[in-house]
Amino acid sequence: MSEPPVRGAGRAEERAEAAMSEAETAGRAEAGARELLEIRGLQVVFDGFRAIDGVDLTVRQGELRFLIGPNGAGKTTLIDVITGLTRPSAGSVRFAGTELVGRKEHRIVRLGIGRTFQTSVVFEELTVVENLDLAATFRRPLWALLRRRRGVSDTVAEALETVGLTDLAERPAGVLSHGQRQWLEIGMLIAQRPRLLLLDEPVAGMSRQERERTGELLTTIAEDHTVVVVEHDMEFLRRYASQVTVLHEGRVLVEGDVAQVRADPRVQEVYLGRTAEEAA
Amino acid sequence: MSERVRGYALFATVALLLLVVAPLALPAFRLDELAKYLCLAIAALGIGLAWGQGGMLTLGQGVFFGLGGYAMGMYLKLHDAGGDLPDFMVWSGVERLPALWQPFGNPVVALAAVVLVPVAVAVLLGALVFRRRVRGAYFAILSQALAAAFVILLVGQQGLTGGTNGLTNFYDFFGRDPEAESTQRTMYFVVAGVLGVLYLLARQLVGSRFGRLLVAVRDGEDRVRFLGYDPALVKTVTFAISAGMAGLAGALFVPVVGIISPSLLGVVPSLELVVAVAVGGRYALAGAILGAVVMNYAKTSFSEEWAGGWLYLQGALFILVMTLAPKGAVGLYQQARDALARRRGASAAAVEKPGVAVKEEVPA
Amino acid sequence: MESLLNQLPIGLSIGAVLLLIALGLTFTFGQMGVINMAHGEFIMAGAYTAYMLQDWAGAQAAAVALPVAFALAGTMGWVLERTAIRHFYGRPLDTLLLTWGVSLVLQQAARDLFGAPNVQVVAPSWLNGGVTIGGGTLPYNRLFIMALAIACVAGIWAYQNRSAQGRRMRAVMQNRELAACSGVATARVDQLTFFIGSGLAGVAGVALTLIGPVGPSIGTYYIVDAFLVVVAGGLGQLRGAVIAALALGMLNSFAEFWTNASLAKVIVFAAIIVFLQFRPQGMFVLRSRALT
Amino acid sequence: MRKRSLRYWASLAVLPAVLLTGCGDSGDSGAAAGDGNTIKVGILHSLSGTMAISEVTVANAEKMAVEEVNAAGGVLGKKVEIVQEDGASDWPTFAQKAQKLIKKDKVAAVFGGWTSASRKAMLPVFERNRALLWYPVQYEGLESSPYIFYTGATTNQQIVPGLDYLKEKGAKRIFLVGSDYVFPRTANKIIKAYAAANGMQILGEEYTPLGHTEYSTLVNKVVAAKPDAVFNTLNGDSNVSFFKQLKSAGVTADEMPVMSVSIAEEEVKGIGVANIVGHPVAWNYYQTTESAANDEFVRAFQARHRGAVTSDPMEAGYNAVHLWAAAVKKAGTTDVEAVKKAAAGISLDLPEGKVTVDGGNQHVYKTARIGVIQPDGLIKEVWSSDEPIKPDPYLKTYPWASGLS
Repeated sequence: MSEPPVRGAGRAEERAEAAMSEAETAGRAEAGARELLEIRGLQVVFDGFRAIDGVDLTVRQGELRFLIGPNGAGKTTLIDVITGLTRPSAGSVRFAGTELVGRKEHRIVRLGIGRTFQTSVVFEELTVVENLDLAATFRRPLWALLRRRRGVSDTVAEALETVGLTDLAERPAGVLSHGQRQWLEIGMLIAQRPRLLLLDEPVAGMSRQERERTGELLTTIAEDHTVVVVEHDMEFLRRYASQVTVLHEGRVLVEGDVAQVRADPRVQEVYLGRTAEEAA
Repeated sequence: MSERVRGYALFATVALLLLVVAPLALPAFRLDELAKYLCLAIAALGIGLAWGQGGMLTLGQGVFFGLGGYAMGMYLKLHDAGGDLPDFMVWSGVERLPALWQPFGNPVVALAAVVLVPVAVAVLLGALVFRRRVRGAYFAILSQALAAAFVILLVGQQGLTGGTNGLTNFYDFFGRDPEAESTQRTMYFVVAGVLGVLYLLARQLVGSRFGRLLVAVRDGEDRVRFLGYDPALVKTVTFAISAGMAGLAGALFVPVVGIISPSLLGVVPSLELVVAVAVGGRYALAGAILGAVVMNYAKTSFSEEWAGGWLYLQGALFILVMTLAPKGAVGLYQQARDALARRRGASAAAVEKPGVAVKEEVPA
Repeated sequence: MESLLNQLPIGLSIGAVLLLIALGLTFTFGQMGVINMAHGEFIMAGAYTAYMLQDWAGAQAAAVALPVAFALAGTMGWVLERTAIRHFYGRPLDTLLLTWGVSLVLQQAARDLFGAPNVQVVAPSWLNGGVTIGGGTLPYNRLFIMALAIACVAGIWAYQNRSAQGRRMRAVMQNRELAACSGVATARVDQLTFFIGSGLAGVAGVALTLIGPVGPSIGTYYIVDAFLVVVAGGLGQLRGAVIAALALGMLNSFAEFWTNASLAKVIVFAAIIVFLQFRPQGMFVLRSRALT
Repeated sequence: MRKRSLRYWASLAVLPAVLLTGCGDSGDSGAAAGDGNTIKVGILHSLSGTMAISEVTVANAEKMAVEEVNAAGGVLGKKVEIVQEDGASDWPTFAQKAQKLIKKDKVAAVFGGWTSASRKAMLPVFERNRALLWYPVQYEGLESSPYIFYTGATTNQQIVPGLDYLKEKGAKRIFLVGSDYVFPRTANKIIKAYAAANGMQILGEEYTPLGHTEYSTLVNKVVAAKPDAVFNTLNGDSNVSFFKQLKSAGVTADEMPVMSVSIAEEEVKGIGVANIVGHPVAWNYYQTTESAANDEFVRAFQARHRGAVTSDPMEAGYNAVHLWAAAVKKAGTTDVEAVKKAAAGISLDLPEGKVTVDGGNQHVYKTARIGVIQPDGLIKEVWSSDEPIKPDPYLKTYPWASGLS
């Protein structure tokens, strides 16, 4: 469980937001197509059930990667492992060279990984802008939070703009619709300025219009972020995905672009075929 | 803006009432009682912060109240003894001043300990408990058991703590007779002043980003982790602040009432404080203070009139408040005002925006 | 050394008492998340049931009272659930304060009904005496309490695993929403759970008349210990409650033997805190993908 | 939102202050003791909380005594008026209510307290205000406040005679069991000193928290030690669990008598007579004590409270009122210093026999009586000191106790 102190979380905390994002941009430019996330030999066992059984996965800087697979394939479990919510029984997860396994959730976030949840969780009693502001200020030391928030910071304003919730900024998040909540979550993710975004079924339960809006949002975000999306929705996948990894029974089945994956007979057998029929 | 001005005007009114009207209108012993309620209100303010804002239902606040009270009591005892052993140690057969007592001969150390000891204990407990994600009901039960264990420990170490008797019979409070009316009056002002200052500080805290973060931790501790914050740290800090307030309250209680004893710190007094906060309105800091003052006042006056009835009344009141008005008196007031506003709004044909009610829940 | 060995059965018997007082809580707390502070007063109701039945059943009251106390305390619990607690699901901490109010009222009611002083419940004569183990005596009344605890555990185990109602109860305990979706009438199950949980408190109350005081405040003596058993044992875990009660009983017995009763209580509390450092997961596994 | 909260705070906080003001007015204009046609006295016992069980009966006995005084014409030509307050089993409350009785009601004397803790909490209040407290319960001694009269037994009138009795019975090996607070700890210190001087052996000393109800381990320890007798200073409900456990462990009063100093007639019922029958207790008064005054006391009390028993603390409370009334009559005023002076040497025939106030330490001379619990729940006297013992709260007249205080 020992890990080299690369880009120590402790130092990252003390850095001001601006400096941080600057460093990131610099890093991004220089790195090009460098591997950002490397998963090797990952195994997760729940009470004897192998939820993930030897997964290797690499996500490169700047990529937009879709994770698909039938129920129980291990998609969300994989995200849970990356973000520290679930502890693997074997294997390693390295993020920009830093081992993530064994780190606490908030430490992983501080390294620059953000995620959303299937059922969106926003703070209903806080206003939209307060939700975003919380997401934007986590790198500050605790004592710096003792001051009142004055106005809206650039980061927050930008996030508001991106997810299109500017009009609702001062409303409590509790009054938002399901779709708006998901956008707020994505907005909070952006405000965090992470280097890797993990979205867990962002369009589940959304109306057609909302999906489209989310899709556009995703495209915008993917322009300057590395994004991993877990998704069920095939229509959504077809329209917005570039790289796709198919998981099945805890293993990686196929990897490739949308066309390759769709064409693969094994995929059709375990997943796409059935879904396509159902959709038809 | 006028809202704000009115708010400050009313704060000033209350301050005027407490600092000018009450001392003039109340006979000395009633003023002393009010000072006692205000001490408890300071502890309640801490509970309002930890529970109302932070969601930590602490049923062991008496422990911190006691630590502060005993720190103060120990100093006063040593001061009265003037180099000899405190009286209770003599009749408990203690021959040398225990090491634990030595530092408390110094007033500066004792006054610092009033806040620092409760804070240290809270930090230790918080680090053990919150870091392991023990929360909700489990935390409540543990804090209650802490209060029970603490009382047993205090009572059992008679030579060290005065046992069930506690520490009492103080003759000199920083050069004044603690029972003298002038001292009592001064103490009343001190207590009211401390309460006012702490209230303003707590409000500042709640209004700050930290306060928003605290509410976020209360409503979604696990989600907060994924925003990059450590909820255990946030909770521990808040718990420590509330413990410090309770310690200060306990220390002020000693000169006001003239005694600190285990019967003030156990399971029941701790619970009573929490209930007072619930009755006043847990989501508002003002509610906590209001609840503590009103409930303790009611307790005193009812037990003067009809001792057995107080238990019925108290019990019935909790049941009613928890069932019908979980947000307490302040919540009821808000509801009534909203209803009024809505009626006015409706007659003016204004469209009621959904979610205004939710907004009201945002604590102040 | 001999008296040290005697602490073993004593530990078991303390454990049995703890188990009896905590068993009902495990379910009301485990299934419904209700922190029932009035549990102690249901124990008191059971004890007074034995007292009241003395006029009629004489010295056999303690035995006769078991089913009556179960029914009476169960009904009180059921009424409490129906009238108040059902409005509180999802607000466990509020139930704590609510039921504390209820407990105050019940205590004062007992004081007005039966008087403030303790009353006397005569133990059945067949419980006098005991068996000699080593150099010490294990009294029959303690054996009776152990047997009663075993019977209660067995009864609950059979109920949970062998009856349809019991299986529904377990289903609700594990996943309330899913059970509701699968057609389990959760409100019904809740009522029944509360009835049984409170009824068990009544049974415990009768048993306690054999070894302790019978008065309006007896509930307060046991409630904190009962909750500690539940915390250490885990949510709704029959197995957990049994193990926790026995472990705490043993710890109590030996700690008191080596130190004294006051320190033993403090030691038990410290042990629970330490235990939670190692096994908070026993109680706090994040199984749901949705965060709370 | 936060701005509004100030307003709630303000508007709502006005309420109690106004109420308090209202209450205060009536208080200060009230008649002081000696004014008007009545003399006020305070009765301050716990009417609620854990101590109410014991204290309510004492308060009732004191009220009865006040009525008797009034029926006999009152004092100084005035009726005695009772102001009763609830100490609520909470020591700071006792202090605060004492303050209220003295300052607001201006009572001539207060009768009250049970636990040592409540007395210790009230003591500074009475000393600072130069007011009188009459404390009616046996206690641990080592105290002699100039503003308290102690009408219950001090240690040399209860514990020491209890030990004398055990010694007479040939008990050599004693085990000490007590609740963990000041009275048992002090009592046991005295017992240990006594034992050392009288060739007795202390086999063990165990304390349990107040309200403790699990006595299997402790009884195991006691039984294993095989003492000739146990000296029991447990308090309240703990006695019930202790005696039940003792009985089920097969211990009988014949082979191992348990001498108790906190169990009176009232408590026997709750413990269950069968569990405690035959065990000795040490007091100064029993319901069965033979005297004309006691026949009248028991009759009058049972006429008021059907089926009630009378006990030592009740009788001591009853005595306190009569002793105070006699002192006031003798002094011709309710002035505290005058009453204190007049009280010295007053001697009355009370239910327990002749009771004389010691002017020096303001305790009273009392006859020590050892009783044994009978199957009917009453206590039969089996031994007495024959004549009243001079109170000696610091045990100065006992050479073996020289190192104690």
